[in-house]
Amino acid sequence: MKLEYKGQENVQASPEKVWKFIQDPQKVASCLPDLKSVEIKDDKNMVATVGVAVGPVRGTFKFNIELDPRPDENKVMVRIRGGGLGSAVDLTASADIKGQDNQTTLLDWQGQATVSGPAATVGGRVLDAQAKRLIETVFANMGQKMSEV
Amino acid sequence: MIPAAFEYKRPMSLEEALSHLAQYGADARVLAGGQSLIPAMRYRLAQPAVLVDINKLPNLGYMKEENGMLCLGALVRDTDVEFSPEIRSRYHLISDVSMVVADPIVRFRATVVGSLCHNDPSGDWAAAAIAARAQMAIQGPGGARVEPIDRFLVDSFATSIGEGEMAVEVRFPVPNALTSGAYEKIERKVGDYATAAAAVQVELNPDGTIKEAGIGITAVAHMALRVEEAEKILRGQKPTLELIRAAAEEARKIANPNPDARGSAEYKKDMARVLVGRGLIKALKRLNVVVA
Amino acid sequence: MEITLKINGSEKKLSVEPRTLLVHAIRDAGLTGTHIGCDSSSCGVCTVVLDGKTAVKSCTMFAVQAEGHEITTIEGMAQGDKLHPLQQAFHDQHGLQCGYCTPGMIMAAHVLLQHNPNPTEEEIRFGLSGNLCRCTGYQNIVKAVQQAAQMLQQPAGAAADD
Amino acid sequence: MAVQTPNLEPKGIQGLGKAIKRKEDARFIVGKGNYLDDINLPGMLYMALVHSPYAHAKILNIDTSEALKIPGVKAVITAKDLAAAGLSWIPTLAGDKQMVLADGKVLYQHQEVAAVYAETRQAAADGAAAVQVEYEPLPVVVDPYKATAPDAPVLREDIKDQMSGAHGPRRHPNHIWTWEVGSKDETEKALAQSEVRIKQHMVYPRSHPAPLEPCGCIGDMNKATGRLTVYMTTQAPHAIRTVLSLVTKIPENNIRVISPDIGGGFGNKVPVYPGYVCAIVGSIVLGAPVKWVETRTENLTTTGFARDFHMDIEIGATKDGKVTAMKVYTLADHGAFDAAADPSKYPAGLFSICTGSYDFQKAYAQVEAVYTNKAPGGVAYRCSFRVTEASYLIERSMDVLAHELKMDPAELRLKNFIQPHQFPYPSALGWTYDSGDYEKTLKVALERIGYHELRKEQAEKRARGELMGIGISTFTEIVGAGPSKDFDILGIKMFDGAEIRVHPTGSAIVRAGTRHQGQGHETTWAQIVSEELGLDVDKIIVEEGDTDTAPYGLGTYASRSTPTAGGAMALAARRIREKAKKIAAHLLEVSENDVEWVDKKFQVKGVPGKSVTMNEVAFAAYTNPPPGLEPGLETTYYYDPPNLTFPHGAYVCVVDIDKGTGEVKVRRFVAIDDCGTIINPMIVEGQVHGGLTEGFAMAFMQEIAFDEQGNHLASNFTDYLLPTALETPKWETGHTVTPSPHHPIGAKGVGESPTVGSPAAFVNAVVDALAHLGVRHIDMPITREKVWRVLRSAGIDAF
Repeated sequence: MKLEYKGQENVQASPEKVWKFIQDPQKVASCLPDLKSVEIKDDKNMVATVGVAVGPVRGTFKFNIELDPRPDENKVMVRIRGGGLGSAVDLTASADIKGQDNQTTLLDWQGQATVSGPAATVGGRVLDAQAKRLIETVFANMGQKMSEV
Repeated sequence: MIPAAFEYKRPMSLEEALSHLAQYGADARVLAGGQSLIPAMRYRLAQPAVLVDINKLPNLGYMKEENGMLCLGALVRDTDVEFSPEIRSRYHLISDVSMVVADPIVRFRATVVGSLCHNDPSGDWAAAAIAARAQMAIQGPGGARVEPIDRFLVDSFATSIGEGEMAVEVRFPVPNALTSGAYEKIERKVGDYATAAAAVQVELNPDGTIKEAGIGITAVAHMALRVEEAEKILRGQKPTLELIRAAAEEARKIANPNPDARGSAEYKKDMARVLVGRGLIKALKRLNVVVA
Repeated sequence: MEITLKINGSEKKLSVEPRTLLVHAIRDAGLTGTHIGCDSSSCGVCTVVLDGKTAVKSCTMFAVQAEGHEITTIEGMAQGDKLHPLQQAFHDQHGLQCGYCTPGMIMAAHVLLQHNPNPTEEEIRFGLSGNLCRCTGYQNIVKAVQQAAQMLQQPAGAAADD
Repeated sequence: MAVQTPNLEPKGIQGLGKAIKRKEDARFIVGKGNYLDDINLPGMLYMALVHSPYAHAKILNIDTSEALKIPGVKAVITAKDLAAAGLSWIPTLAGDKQMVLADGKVLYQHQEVAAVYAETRQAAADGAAAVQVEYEPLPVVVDPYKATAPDAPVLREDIKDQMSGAHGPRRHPNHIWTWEVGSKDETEKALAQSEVRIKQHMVYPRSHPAPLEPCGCIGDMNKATGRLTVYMTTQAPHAIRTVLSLVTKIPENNIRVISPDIGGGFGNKVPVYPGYVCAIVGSIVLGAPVKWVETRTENLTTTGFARDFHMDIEIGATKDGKVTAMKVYTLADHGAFDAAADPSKYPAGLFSICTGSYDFQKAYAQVEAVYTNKAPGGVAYRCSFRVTEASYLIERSMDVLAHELKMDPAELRLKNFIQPHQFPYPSALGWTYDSGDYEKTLKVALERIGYHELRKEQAEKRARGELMGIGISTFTEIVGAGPSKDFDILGIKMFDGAEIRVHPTGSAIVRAGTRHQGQGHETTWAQIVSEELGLDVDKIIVEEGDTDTAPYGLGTYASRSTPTAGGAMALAARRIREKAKKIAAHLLEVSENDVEWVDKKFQVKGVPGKSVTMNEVAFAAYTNPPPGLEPGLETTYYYDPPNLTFPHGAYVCVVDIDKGTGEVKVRRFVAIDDCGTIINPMIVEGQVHGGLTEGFAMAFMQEIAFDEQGNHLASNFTDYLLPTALETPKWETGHTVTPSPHHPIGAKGVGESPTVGSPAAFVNAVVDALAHLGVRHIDMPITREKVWRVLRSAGIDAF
């Protein structure tokens, strides 16, 4: 099944800080909820193991995450591929980074996820709302942590 | 299919159960009827580390009226409700619900409280509890507390039960002679999750106007919803087809379903409307008020 | 884990994992009349009777939960070589074809008749709607349950000549 | 311990037409059936499979190390290991080949990627969950119409350059074959000249037989003897043995296939599935028996689907309703491998029966098959090789034509039926119909349901704004494949065998190459023999399913058992009777010419008191055979039918529609079947009930759907909807009898008629209820929402 999301996050930090944050995979990984472990491959790639709790669905997912910051376009692309519970998730997200002023930055994000396997076919009835919540949490965490820097 | 391995706890008292829940926290799941949990475990979509089986806890299978409330313990099975002549004769709404949850065999195991705690977006009991203005009794390390259903149901698969807590009872207000209700559900076949469903409860004044109405809809949003605007429209009014139409329309307005094999969002929204309308007509008919 | 339960009247001690489904425990104990047909608690071919009056899908209960309980399976229905009225009626009314759903169907009907000894056709269809059958189209199953209900209501010995 | 032998009533000699109760019930009603999963062998291992979450992806890596660490896991195999044994691909029944375990890429969701063997079923499942597979997703083809687009992703890279396949030229890497029958030019000419023409597109959606017992296999290689015993849920044990021998190179005499009790097949248990092969390979490699029983998900997602025909039809007629010509184009979605179970010369099965019960002078049909990222199959699901699709197409189209002509659909049918005097009737698409009386059957059905009153009621209701509809289907089936001149599977001719051994004391054991799955062969074969030989039906035991003992035969599917094995049984019995007659003459001390078979006894012609029973003859066959005659009383007969048989029926359905929800309620359904001679009316009625229920399911519920990513959306029984007792209508059945002129006992087969004939009746009824709103067609499954859309767009609404 194909899922589409979008949202906005107002970050209490300057665009420079935000960019710095985004270019640090370790920091980005720390925004994933229930992160069990992360292995940084290089400055763009990492492998993260994440606990996912979607209602009765609870399990561990392993994701290959590729960060593709494009400062020229004021944009960051994220590609996530991985799976768990015999299921596969392919997600591409992008966030436009718009400096509002020196103190605030707007993350205008959107994402498309494709889910295959039992999580979609058995859990599909409840997946959409939950996945949305999950993604919102990631960006909310980002907003939070960027502000703290 | 074979579930992943887990640790099994079979407490013999509520205290023991609560201590397990306190100890294992989010790793533990309460096993009551298990009719949603066990299939999810068989698909390995749920892999809890610890199951706390409360089926041997004493005194949780009661159904009693107390202080104007019908109290159902955490081990009351759907069939206890379904087969009870008292409930059939007086609690029209919950009697209706008890006959259409899952399928007849599943109902022998499934519990009312368990279903409310699971808070599946298509849960039947949640809609009924909303319409009937039920309350949940919860036990935890901090003692007992009672929550109105609207506060208890938080989000899909989420309730206000905290870590280490356990719901022990659901309470439905005892209906008076001028109160009736109905549950209208469409499903593709027995055992399917609802395509849409509506729970309706109406209390009349002696003059025939509507004193109070409770309307819950399920399977048409991220969780069961109260149709507050419909309740407002009905309150204090003489029941007419026009009025019912207006109230039912509110259900369509707030329904926000996901499209799936059961139907498009548009269809499900319309069904929320039709089923609320039908529920109201049926509940009123049970009070000998024919609106047509 | 070691568990003790009664199956068809005789006490059994079984060694199971917590995750062992009741249906597997029953079948591994040699009682293969109880079948498995799905993973989603949908088909009902694994239906057994728990403590006399409750039907359960034994694929949706862990064996450890049956500790101290009494289970009745299809193998416990006949008394010696005398068939239970439901078994006789399923045969008489051609209420089975491939036979795979039959044990679960009979156990479900057995519990149904205890709660409603004289069901209408509609009530039988309603009461058996947790059990799937792919062969019969249910019509002869309904007739079989009606026949069994009649047989069970007849005083013993008055069967032949009325 | 008490012996649980149910005290079922003794029956005596019971031949054709007797509704005797079933012999096989005795074990099933006490829980003593012996299904595959009930078999446990010493030291047996369990197998679990790893499946792909993707519908189309490259496999980058398979890591089995974690799985092998799990206690109890004995081995994990992948395509590489199978390749070493030459078993990574196997031939399909349709002249294609298929992967056993994914070889380099996966082509549909849930495809088998690895097999795990373990000491317990728990360890096997844990092992399968621990196998890590790395994929690179590829673009997915779900829509068969997009499969042969120039830029469509190539699915079968193994054959992408092959310009020709088992059934002729290929025009695209995802194209499998094109098959045509009839005269295109003449048909088009006739259509052009027709006064009235209708065109309709309709889809027979992908469906799955879903028997309640899933498929399974126990491979048991005895390394000491070199004998492989395979217990398998198969409807065709002999064919499977031959295929296994060809694939594994194990001599056929060293393979024994045992098909135990089968919990429903409906076509699902005909093909060879990867799981079977892996269980057998596991046993050969590990030297222990290996059991594999499907999960329901595996059953629904990987084993043989049915239907998935996307059809366009054009019919020409005169203004007064006489049909002239028919042209059909069909796109068949075969999934990732062409594994359809059809006779070799008929890649689209017997679809060319699509002219149905009507006298079409000109017809042409073309079927094109394509690959998509879906599970393979194309099995005959409770139908004789694509007859369901054909029957639905013509019966639905006749209603479209009736609507166009503003004619009553019953009247249109009566006007176009092939008439009794036209039999044997050569159809425009090449069949020779054996017998039928279509008008009579329809009239019985219309009378029974009160057609004219119902039409009146409908008119009154319509005037009041209420919606009811009446649907008719007068189908003709084609079953009993088949005559060896045309019919084979992998070269094996589609005859069937029967063996009868009459014992000295007058009991008998009867064996057939068929394998029942609930059809009641243990009773009906005994009835045929009882009829032919005058033996007590209780003293005839019927055995099927063990290749070591049963005579060769192609198995039970496509309603072929009675037309083929039933014929073999009758002719075997007659052969025995011929010999018995010689013995009887010897006992009666007269010449053979003076003996006749009267009232199931041998009697001296014209001397009623002077006779011997078959029991007496049987005893003499072993104790006192006539001098010079071979002792004993046994025979085997292989019956090669001279033609197929053509059962038919008339079904009428009445529906009411809920204007609020779009729900369709089937109020009545009358089914009048004509399957020729009836062996056991109780069993025939039971078959009809079951088949109607599956037809109902297809019309309203069952569908294997996919999303754009190729996710299988009906992978379990909460999403693949099988009707319960509550949804299922109450059926009203009846019959007419037009015996087959060429079958030894005149029987035609019935198990599938109701599944074939009923879907059109349901859909016709719903469309009839909505016809005045401008509706001409609704595709199955008819969901509430589809009806609701019609209602709301017509401004109809109600609580």
